[in-house]
Amino acid sequence: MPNILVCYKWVLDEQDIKVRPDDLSLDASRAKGKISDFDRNAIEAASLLVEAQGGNVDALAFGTQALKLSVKDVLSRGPNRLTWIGDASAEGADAFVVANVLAAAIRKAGPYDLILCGEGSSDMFFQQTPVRLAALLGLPCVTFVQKMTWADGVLTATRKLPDCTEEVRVAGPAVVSVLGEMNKPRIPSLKQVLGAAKKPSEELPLSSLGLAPGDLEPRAVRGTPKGFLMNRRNIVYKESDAAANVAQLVASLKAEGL
Amino acid sequence: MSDDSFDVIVAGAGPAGSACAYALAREGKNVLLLERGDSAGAKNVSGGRLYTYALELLEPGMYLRAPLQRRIVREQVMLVEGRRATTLDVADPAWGEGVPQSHSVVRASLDAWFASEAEAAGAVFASGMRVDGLIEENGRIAGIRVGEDEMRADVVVAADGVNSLLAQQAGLFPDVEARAVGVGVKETIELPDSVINARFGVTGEEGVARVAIGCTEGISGGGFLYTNKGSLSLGIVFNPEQAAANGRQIQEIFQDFKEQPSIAALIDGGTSVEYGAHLVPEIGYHGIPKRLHREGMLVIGDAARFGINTGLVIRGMDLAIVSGLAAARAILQEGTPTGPAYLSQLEELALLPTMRAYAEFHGIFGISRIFREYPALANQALGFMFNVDGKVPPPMLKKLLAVVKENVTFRQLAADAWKGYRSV
Amino acid sequence: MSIKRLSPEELLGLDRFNVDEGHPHILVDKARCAVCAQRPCLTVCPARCYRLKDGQVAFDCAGCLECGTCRVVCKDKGVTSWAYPRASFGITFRCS
Amino acid sequence: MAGIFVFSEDPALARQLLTPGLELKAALDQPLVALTPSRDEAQTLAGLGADRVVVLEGPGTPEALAPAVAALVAQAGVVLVGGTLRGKHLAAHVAAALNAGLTTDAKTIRAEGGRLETTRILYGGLAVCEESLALPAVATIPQRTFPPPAPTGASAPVEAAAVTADPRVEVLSTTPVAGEGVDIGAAPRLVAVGRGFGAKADLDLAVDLAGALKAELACTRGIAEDEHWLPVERYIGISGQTVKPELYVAAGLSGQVQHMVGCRESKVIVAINKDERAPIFEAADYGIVGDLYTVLPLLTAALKA
Repeated sequence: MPNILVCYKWVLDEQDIKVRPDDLSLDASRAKGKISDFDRNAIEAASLLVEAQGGNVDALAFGTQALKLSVKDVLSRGPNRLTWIGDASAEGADAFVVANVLAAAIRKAGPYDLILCGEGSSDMFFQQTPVRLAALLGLPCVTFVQKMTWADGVLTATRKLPDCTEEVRVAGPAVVSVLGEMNKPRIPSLKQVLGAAKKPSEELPLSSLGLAPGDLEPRAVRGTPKGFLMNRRNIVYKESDAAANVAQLVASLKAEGL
Repeated sequence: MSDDSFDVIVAGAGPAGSACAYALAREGKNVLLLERGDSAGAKNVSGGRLYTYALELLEPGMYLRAPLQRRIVREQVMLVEGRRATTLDVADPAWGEGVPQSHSVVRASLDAWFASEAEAAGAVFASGMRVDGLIEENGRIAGIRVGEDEMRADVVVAADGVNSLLAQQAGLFPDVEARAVGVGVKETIELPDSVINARFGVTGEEGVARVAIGCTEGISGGGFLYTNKGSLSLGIVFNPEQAAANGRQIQEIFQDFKEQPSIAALIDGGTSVEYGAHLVPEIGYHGIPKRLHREGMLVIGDAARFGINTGLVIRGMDLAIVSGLAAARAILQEGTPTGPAYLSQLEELALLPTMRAYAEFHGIFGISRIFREYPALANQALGFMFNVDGKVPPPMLKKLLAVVKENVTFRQLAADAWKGYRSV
Repeated sequence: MSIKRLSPEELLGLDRFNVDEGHPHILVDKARCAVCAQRPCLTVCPARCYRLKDGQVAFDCAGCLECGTCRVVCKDKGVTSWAYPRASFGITFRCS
Repeated sequence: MAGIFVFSEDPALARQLLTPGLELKAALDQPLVALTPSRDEAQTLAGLGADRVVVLEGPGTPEALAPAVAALVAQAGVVLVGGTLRGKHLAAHVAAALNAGLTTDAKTIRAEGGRLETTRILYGGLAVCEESLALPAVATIPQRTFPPPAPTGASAPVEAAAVTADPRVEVLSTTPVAGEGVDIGAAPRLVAVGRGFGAKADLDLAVDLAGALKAELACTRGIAEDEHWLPVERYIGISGQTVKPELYVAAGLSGQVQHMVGCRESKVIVAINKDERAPIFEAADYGIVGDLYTVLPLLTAALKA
């Protein structure tokens, strides 16, 4: 029965972020947090696996203190235990830093047979962390996985590549990144939410991980994000007469030389 | 506590539900507070004013922790006739002193805070949970169903809002009647605090509450405007039946209101950030269902149709909190039947007596001319008195009588005066 | 810059919805709506979820503000079933 | 040895990478080295400005290629990798090996003050930001971000390096993606379909319109990956294709930013959607509010007329 770790990120819901039209700065003042979309697929994959064949799922996250808000949500999705590292430095972290932190925490809390991550986070979408994590831990890594099974300590997974899909077999421990198409994350039920309240969660101070200052220094320094400027004509035909709309559109396209 | 039972389950984490859960949890009861929104307040819209006494009743000083917007120190009544408006402005700094009488509020933050207070007091709070049904056993309500899950409790408190599907399911009362509710629409409009302060004549965290009459095309109802921190809440409440008969879409009438010059000047340059709608209990005491409890179940807040509208004062959230407290106190009275104890708490906490005191007020809104003719009359009469055009003015009394006659007959006036007198 | 009059679409565009595709929480019986004389829903639904299309009442629950007005005004009971959306779906108010 | 290294297993993308590679070569005064798994492609790259081409001989799995590339670029200044799924795995491994920063899906890239300055998108395409990386630095670059460079007429030396399989990851089977080998990215016109289509058979409406427009069919992630109505090679979006056609007709798709990020550099965008509130109208030059089942046949007929 596998001992699984699933890593997740607590992100701002991008649907709540508004672009201020005057200077294209981002207004996230009303943005709520959420477990990053593909990480939810990873959590679901881990939970389905142990619900079907036994085993254990732990969860691990690195973020700011806002992570506290994620505790109930993540534990109601299946994991039995949560370890989280809440530090302000997570704000400017790049994948190099994130992987260093997660790897150090895994060395402390592990070992695990399987470490699952989403393919990328819905905010930064680095798409690097699982591979970097595997490199740091010296483990094999299977990325962009659509399907997986686990038997006798061996993972069989279908991964996506640009021109094909491959079925691969890896003996654990291994790191896996999952695609959004893998499953449909659950909406936690009342009993799952109530059960979550009884599960242990532990905050691990960043300082307890024994990382050198250089390990926490982002290699890719991010500037201030700006909203993407949409600059389109926005001519909309919305008469009740569909044929008239079509005629106007065709005329417009002709005028465009199309 | 077994895994699937609680002392009390509260369905709905609005002010009523959270107050109830808070009051029970702090006395050591095992309480489950359920909310169908992803967070408390996510499904709620209200004009936006909370009378502070209710929080004080729940716990003195509690309001200091609450994410309240502005303390209301100016009350305004606006009579609208087309482009014209006559506004009465009553300012009393005393309303803002000591424990302020009332504050404007934004439900997304207020309700989320309130639920977190209940949680901190020991209640188990679960959001994203729609209560789908009740468990009934041996003639009593024994618990609730959420999806596949069943959860039992000694008492289920229905705090599920004005549509209260739970109370109906429990057979306590039938569908809410159209005549008993108003449909409110509202826009939240962002403006810098400096602009709000300058336009409304307030400083710091002082605020203004305004009601408007005459902006509803004669439909029973009225407008409201509240100042928040960094935003305004602007809306109109309509009687749905009359609105349907009127035939113009209510959002259109509402958008007209935004363009009314006296309103447009206040919201100018603002950014609309949200649009919401909600039903409100409108007919006060006479709208309260006959049965607010049955064995294993109490109904509180909007679900019990607790609301007061005098035309000037609109109350709902305070009554919700008080009713939540009343329910909690009743449940905490060991050995007494909970339902009757709840009703006597509603008396003791002055909720029902207050509602009775205003019981006939709704009659005023039966005077249909309040919503068109009288605001017009006020504007025309005052307009005449302010009019200077260099000509010899007509005799004042004669002209004023003509203005009155233009809008109402003397018979109507007398009848309305009598009706109004009887209502208050 | 003065404030804009907003169409129902623009008003709803301000809001955040998570539409439960394929699971409408309100069910409308078109046959009953066809014989309804008043059709109050067309006027009083604050979200204009009810619209006249080719002379028939067409209902789309996307954009529903979950107020319940249609439920209380629907005289001929064309609204045959009214519930709140399933958990995590529907409107989410952030500043009301 | 220092150097600017470029790698992509996708021939077109590999050529495109040489354009920023040449700019970096000039800015940093380091040789430009192209790495490729294809001996045939090596000759082409050798004629496009690379100073040296290394053919990676052996298995093409990401876990086999990644350490081989990492070994070759151990002294690199900059490594540019084509942003395919294979490339992204490889780039992350290389970055880890170099202890380097990695910009994912760089839209612009330049060297300045001894650092690599890039821009990329955030929040699913809602925002853009700059990333500044110390050297050595790695970046993945999406398809069609840069044009390929012109042939130089010269031919750089071609060497070979051995790739060995990662024994820990055993490939049991390979299934080619069921596709028609169509290159959506090259099509000058596209008709894209989304969830507004209720059934697979209804896509015929879009096929007809595409016929009338001489366009190729494209789709959203949901249509390709959830419904499997169209092959994934036709799917546009943040984890799918990025296209810049002269005309992009979006029918029955709402215009979520995660999709639009793949097509928003199209010259003209046309939207057809029954929901006037759909964000696609904000991202479109022309739009029709209406039921696609009514509008598409009319539009097809009007275009044929």
